[in-house]
Amino acid sequence: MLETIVVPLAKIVVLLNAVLVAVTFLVLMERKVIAWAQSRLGPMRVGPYGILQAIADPIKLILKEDITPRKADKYVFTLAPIMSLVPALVVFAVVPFGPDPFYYLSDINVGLLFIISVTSIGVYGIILGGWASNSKYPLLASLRASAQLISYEIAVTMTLVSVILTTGTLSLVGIVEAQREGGLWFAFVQPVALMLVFIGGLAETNRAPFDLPEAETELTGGFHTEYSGMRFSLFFLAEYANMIVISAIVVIMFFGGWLQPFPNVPALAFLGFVPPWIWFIGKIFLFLYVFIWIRATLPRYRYDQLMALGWKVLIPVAIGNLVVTGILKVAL
Amino acid sequence: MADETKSQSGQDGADSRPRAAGAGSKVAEKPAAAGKPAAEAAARKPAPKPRPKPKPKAPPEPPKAPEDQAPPDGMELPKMVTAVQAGAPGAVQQVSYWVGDWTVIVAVDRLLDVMRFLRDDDSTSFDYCSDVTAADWPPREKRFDVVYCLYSTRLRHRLRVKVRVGEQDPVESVTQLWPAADWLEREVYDQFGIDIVNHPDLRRILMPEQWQGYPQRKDYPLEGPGELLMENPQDWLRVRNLPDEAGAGADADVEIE
Amino acid sequence: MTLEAPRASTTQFDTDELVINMGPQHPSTHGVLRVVLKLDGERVIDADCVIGYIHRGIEKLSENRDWTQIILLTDRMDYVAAATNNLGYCQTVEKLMQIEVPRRARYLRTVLAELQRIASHCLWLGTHAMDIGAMTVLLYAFREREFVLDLFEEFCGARLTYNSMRIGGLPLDIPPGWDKKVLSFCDLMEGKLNDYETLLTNNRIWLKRTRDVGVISGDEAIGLGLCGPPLRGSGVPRDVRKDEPYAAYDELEFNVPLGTRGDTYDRYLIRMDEFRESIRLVRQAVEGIPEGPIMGKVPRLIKPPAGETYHAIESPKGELGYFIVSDGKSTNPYRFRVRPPSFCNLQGLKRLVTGHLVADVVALIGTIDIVLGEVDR
Amino acid sequence: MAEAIVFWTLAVLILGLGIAVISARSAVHSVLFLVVNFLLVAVLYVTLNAEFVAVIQVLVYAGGIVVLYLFVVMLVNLKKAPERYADPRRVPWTGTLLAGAVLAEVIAIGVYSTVSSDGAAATGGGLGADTPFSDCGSLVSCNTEQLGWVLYTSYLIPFELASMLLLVAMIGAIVLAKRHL
Repeated sequence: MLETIVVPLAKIVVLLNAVLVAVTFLVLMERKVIAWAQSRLGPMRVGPYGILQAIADPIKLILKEDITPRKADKYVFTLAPIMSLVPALVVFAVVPFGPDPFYYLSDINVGLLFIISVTSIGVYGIILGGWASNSKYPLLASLRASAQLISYEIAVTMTLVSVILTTGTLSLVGIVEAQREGGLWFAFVQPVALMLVFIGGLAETNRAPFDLPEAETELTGGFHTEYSGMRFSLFFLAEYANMIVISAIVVIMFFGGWLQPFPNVPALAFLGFVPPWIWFIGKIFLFLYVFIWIRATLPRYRYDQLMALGWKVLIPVAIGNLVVTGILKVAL
Repeated sequence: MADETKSQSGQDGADSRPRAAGAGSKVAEKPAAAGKPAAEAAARKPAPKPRPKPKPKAPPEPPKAPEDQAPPDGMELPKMVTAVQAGAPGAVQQVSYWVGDWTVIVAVDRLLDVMRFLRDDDSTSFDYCSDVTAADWPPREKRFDVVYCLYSTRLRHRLRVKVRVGEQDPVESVTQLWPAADWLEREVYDQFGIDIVNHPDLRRILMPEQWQGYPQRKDYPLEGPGELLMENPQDWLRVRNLPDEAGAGADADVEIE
Repeated sequence: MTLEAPRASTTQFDTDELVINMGPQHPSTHGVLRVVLKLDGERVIDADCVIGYIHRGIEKLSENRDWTQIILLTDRMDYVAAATNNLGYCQTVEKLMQIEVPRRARYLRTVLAELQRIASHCLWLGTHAMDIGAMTVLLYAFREREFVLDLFEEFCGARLTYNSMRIGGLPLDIPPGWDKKVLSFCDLMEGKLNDYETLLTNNRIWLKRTRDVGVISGDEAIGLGLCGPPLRGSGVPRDVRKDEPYAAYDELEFNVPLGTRGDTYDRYLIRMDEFRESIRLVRQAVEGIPEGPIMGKVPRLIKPPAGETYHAIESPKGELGYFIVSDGKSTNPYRFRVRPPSFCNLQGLKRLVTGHLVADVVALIGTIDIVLGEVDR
Repeated sequence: MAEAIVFWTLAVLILGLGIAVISARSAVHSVLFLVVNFLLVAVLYVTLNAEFVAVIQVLVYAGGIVVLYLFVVMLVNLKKAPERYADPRRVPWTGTLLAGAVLAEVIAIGVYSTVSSDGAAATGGGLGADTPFSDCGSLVSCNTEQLGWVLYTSYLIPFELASMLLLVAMIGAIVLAKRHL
């Protein structure tokens, strides 16, 4: 009873809350980092150095009036943000934060596929949100979003297959273990795949320079133009949770998950005093920082250029990488 | 593509200029003549709050005729002027010179000939239409001056062409020569009510579509009918063509502010 | 069942164009511009600009104000380049009255006009980059614009609507030390320009978004009446400062940057070069400010003799012209007409956007650099 | 027992959603019901220890194909469709007949597989003792590997044929949709 119900439930509660809190602070981090990049201070009023802004923002969003446009499809309009957020949270069921079962909810043998398939459900939130708003800009945005997400999902999935070829397992724990045994992060084994997954990840999470579905200067906010209050914040949470998910995937697949740098080099063994989950979370935040940094630096792609990049560059390169990996795997 | 599914979304082209167009359309229903709508609107005002009748200030007595000073004696006409005099014989009625600017005054029925010559001839080559505007001189029979400011990017000289027209006289559009004249002529039509013919898209441009009267005419009062309605919310609400829903009063306060 | 059958049915399903309203409330229309776009997918097949949302009748108002009061109204047209508007108006009246402006005043006017060009281009750069998604440039450009506004504040006490010139000269002489500050700003600005260019000029995404977008040939641009950087971007050497020099421009050295392709990127490069040329002009003008009075001989009551004139200057947006008719009797102009460069450039928008994508529309609105206060007057 | 409860609950839900798919007024709602339907079928696969198939079901059907359905449904105005495209020659009982035939087929297969004694072996495919995964403790831990093994050994030709078929279908669709290539 304790083993099968209470412990997993407790883990779920802790995990969900941790993710949601991380998201609110991620928003603060984004605002601060971008502000520093732009020679500003960012939020400074709430709490010391604006730290409590992360709490003030959710409170504000919850208290705001939640407006449903009169001509919107009410059920779908309500459902869309939920469909957007839930998959982003469900993914954490298989993310391993450390080596032993205490650190993860479950280790299923198709863990990687599970993540991919669950995140692919998240696109419904965006499509339906745009459609149900019954408004033109959101509709355009949701069309863009769905086309974008489907195209980049193909590229990312193809690339991940080449990593699976190297490891021979779909289990996330197994992938990290393979990196420990090999003594090398896959970032060095599969550098092309790393770039592809990272670029594809930027596109899948609708982040700059691929933030077309919510390009506020073109589509006035995109698919969530008509949303307000709590329902808007669900979309918001989903976007940032997806950022964490993509960073987690990149870290697990290419940067050795919870492993310390160069786990097999004895000279660096002292790094082991840092607990594995801190390594994991630290690496995730490093990637989140890169996400934010890119947003502060780059302009936005145009829709057709984005699709061209996806279909004419990323997917062929992903297939090529897969073929080369296969050949090397057989040859060696 | 998607507008079949989404046509009810209320963002369609025609209806989303609520404030200005709404006010304008109301004005359109008033039978007031262009000249005295202010008095009309004041007369129609409901009794409970008699407002001091805004008296439209009479426009200052305009001069009888515009000043088109002839060039001083002995001054040689520049080549562009002599060229147009030769190129379109009889079209140039008068040549004027003032503070360094040359102006030719042209018969309205010969306008296009002259303009085409000015654009195409090598000695003039006015390829750039800087400005099209007008001035109103009410007591005169041909009350409007339509003024074209031309410039040549090749020869770097300027010339103004002026035609005098009455209220009903049509003026040929020069958009076929300079696409630049499109909006400028629309503005002339919008502000003066000068009838531009053969214009591809003659609509109001600065004022709302349904506006009555032509604001830049000298007999148009400074306080226009639209402003009068805006000042009195009750009046404005009454004639407003929007569905009067519950709480329209509170709504109106917000909108007036 | 032939192969044609599904085609026949798809044509029945073929949907019409989608009409969307960009504006008047839209983050990228730079004010209350409304563009009615007809889209086929995301491709624009027709565009119609609806303007007039902030039409205040400045021309009509000016015909009922006396000659000096109008300077104040001109501030409200291109409100991001108010000093240039003042300059154009004052020069037109000076031309009508044949007033000689002292050399010192002409130099100072040049300094103000060029500083204003830098400020206006900063605003253009920031918003243009923001429209294309590079948001950091916006903050950087506004930071530098702030320095210009500070300089103006020190000169005339206002930061946006300056009312900074008078018919016949300037209302005030420059405060002591102001010229040094202007020079040090020039040094600072030069470094910052390199920062902007690092972020944008060779950025691949920026190139992709601007190269070959909104290409217009020189002849077509002339025909459409484009002016300022959009005209020069198409390679037409037309700059009022060079062609019909005013203020002190005939005594100063500067180049007119020209484009070759006539696309958005060329227009971007031209404005970036204009920044440098403006800095060069400001340096020369500040160093060359002669001693002397700042007001010419102006009668107490300004009442130009009957007559009319058109006078143009090169505002940051393009050829800003004033056509003024005086009847010689009253203390206000009989006809006051502004030839707004933004208005004429905006006219070209339809031609520029047709065939491009929605995302390009915002880039193109940015590239023609409009200020709706001037378009609508 | 617990398994039976789960199965019957799922079965009822799946059937109910199937009915909802064809009876919903709005086409978008239909598609949404279809998504949930697919997700529940995936759960059904999980109860059969076919995790790989379940995940693929979600990835391909719910995450890919139905998104495309939704695309079409959103872009095409389906409200007017019935009147405009009503076929006067349509005979109501053709559909009934077809449905009956399919139902009969399903029943026949069910009866055959229960009656046939070696049905399990037939559906088990060519998974013999010579596979490299015979050391797997149970089906659960490495059904992905087993699936791959089966697909690429016993069913190689059908697998390749199916992929060829899909390729042909894809090219055909492109040719039909694109007016001029």
